[in-house]
Amino acid sequence: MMDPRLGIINKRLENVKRIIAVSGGKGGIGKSSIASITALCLSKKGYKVGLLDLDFSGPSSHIILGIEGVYPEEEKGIIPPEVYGIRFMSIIYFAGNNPSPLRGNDVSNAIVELLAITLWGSLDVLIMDMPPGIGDAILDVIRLIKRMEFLIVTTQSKVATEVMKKEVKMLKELGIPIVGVLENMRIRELSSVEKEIEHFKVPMLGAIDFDTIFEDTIGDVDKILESGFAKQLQKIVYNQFT
Amino acid sequence: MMDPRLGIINKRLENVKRIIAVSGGKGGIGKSSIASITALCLSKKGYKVGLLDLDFSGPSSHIILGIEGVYPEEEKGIIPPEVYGIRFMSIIYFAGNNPSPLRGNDVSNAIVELLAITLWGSLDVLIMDMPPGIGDAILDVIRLIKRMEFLIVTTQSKVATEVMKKEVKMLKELGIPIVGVLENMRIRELSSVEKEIEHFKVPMLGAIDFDTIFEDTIGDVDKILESGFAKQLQKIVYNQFT
Amino acid sequence: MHEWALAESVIVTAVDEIKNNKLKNISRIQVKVGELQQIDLGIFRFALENVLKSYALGMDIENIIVETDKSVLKCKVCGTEWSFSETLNRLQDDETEAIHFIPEVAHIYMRCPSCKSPDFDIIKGRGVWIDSIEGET
Amino acid sequence: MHEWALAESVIVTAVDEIKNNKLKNISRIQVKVGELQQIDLGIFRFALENVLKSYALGMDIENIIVETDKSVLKCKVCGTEWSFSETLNRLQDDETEAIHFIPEVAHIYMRCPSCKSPDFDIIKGRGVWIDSIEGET
Ligand SMILES: Nc1ncnc2c1ncn2[C@@H]1O[C@H](COP(=O)(O)OP(=O)(O)O)[C@@H](O)[C@H]1O
Ligand SMILES: Nc1ncnc2c1ncn2[C@@H]1O[C@H](COP(=O)(O)OP(=O)(O)O)[C@@H](O)[C@H]1O
Ligand SMILES: [Mg+2]
Ligand SMILES: [Mg+2]
Ligand SMILES: [Mg+2]
Ligand SMILES: [Mg+2]
Ligand code: NI
Ligand code: NI
Ligand SMILES: [Zn+2]
Ligand SMILES: [Zn+2]
Repeated sequence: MMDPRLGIINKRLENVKRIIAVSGGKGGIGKSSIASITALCLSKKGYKVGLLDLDFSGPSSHIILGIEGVYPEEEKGIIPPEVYGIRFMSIIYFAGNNPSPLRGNDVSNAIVELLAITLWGSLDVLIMDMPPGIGDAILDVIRLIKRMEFLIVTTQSKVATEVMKKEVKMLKELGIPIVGVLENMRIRELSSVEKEIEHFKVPMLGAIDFDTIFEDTIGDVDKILESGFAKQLQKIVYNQFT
Repeated sequence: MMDPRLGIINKRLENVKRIIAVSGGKGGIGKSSIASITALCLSKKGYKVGLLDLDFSGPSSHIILGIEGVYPEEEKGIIPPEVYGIRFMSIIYFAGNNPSPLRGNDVSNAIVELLAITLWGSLDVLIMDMPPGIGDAILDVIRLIKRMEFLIVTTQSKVATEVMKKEVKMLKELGIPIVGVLENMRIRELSSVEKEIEHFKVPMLGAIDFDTIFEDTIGDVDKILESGFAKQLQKIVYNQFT
Repeated sequence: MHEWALAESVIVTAVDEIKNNKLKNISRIQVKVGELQQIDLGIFRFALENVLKSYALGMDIENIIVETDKSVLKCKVCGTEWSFSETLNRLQDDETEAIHFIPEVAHIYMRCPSCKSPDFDIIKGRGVWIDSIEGET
Repeated sequence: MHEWALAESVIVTAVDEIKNNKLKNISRIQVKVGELQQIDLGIFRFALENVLKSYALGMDIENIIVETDKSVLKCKVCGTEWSFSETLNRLQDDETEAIHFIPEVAHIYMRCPSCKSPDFDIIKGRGVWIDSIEGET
């Protein structure tokens, strides 16, 4: 028995210059906010961007960007619709707003299927919004996608930092490239994040402050781009992409 | 082929009066904080309490309660060590501080094993700190444990609320008892959570404010109990248990 | 028409087999198509034929055997086994369409016929699999 | 000694079988003990015997067949297969002890011998399983 889908995945991504998973181990640290708004900033700047939401239990990128009423086209595969210049792929096209009680093995199979049938075309960068944890999703993108890079998000919180360090440790052991660590929701200037990751020799990309009005901008791209969150993120992102 | 562990699980829990999973779909909403500090409050009040951390990717209960250097006893099963009067069981005894790259199927097997070999003795309540998502962990406790109840945590955030509603929808469909919904990290008085869950006919348990100093109390039980977080939670918990 | 993408994956796997095992050619491929994914066999065969040409595999389409595989779904709660076709009539068109793209969303739209649980294993008949590839060295 | 808990689960499953299938008795149980969990067979047998008595199952311990099952681990990245015993000597005592309690933590302490990945399937030989239970009606 062979799974024919495994062999085609890297072919589907051959015209994608960079593939970056936004991850961090912990939930609720801003992975989806950072993934989707990074895609938005890069698209605004003229880059060809794809965004793939791989959090099947709690897909969020479409909520943050206010994406509704679009659907992929079926051709010799499926072609993600373009929204704000972003080619956007998510389980929501198939799951709607329903609960998705998928076990790990199903998550794995669904990820493989999405990667095998989605025609991204040529992209400067494909951003993946990862679920929390170091389970099926992260293990699958690592094993299936050559040239996978990780952007690691964390907060100052002790709980988040501990989980983040475990993920970084695993990625380093496996030799997977880490773009860097981004601290989110900074409340205090004095942060221990930089010190905590020092010995991993992973770049610190910067910090985004806790933005009390960010939540109110969710779902409205114009408002988002005006937020402190987006302005700080944009700077960090442009630093990486120029 | 039969898995003998499945048949013994409810026997292991037969002297546990209530079994409550603290869940919510989304990560980072305060599930672990609420689960561990609920256990702490109940223990202080004289209840016999167990705490089971089922988040194998990002175990956090021990970090919040500052539990270190304890280990279960091996007898005719494994007996969780008692800390602050709480019988505490976690993957950390076996995984240490290492990254746990477990796929869903492994998570499921490890949960079954823990439930089959842990001797809780008699308890008034067993609190389970759940991982994010509606995957293997939640599906397994639902299928394996009779008398399972859920306490659902959410924040005001649109992203968290959407994910929470999916979980509530699933639990309602399956007829699983929901103790109620607890709003955490409230920043604004005006909250939409109550309205969002109205049609589910699930009790609203109350709200805990965003507590800017809570993070600094983590790991120190005395400080935790002095925090605004713990004081608000304690009130809500005692309401449920008296 | 996304059958094309799956057909292509079969042919690309065959091409990889030749490379990895230093084969002269591929003489026979046995493909199983699971009932759950509701592949249109006409389109699938048509796609296989065309992709075969474009990859210049020098293999006759007649030597690609495509067989459908009945599905077996098994409830993890009560153990009941059933098949997709038995419960198909309870599904809306857009639901079967979604399952056609990502068979795992069956867990969203289908329930165990005995206990109504969404927690079941897809034991068999999920999607496109290669049963065997034979080649000459 | 937590072997006791696993032995008890075997006997409780047999008791449930009698109830669920309205059996007169259980004549034979075949138990497989996976290499990965490093069950102490002496303690396990001793526990089976004692639990058997306390549940008054009226069954002879001789009719419980316990066989060990070699493990097969298979890397999801490169496909290499290996067994626990082959790589055992690379593990610390506390690591094998942890695997004894929760075999899945093998993913923390073990790596694929070829590509060093922690992403492998435990195909066989994990822990305690019942291969078959026979009873009289
Ligand atoms: N810098 C920030 N300031 C304030 N709130 C934030 C910030 N970043 C994210 N959030 C909020 O935190 C919550 C979790 O963010 P999300 O991107 O969904 O995290 P994850 O994907 O890691 O679970 C959301 O309600 C989001 O609005
Ligand atoms: N009411 C609150 N006020 C401020 N911070 C909170 C509050 N509740 C939780 N936190 C913080 O939020 C983060 C996530 O909490 P945690 O309990 O780990 O969530 P989860 O288990 O849902 O992932 C932690 O850093 C914790 O300190
Ligand atoms: Mg997210
Ligand atoms: Mg937690
Ligand atoms: Mg399944
Ligand atoms: Mg595994
Ligand atoms: Ni199609
Ligand atoms: Ni033992
Ligand atoms: Zn069922
Ligand atoms: Zn390998």
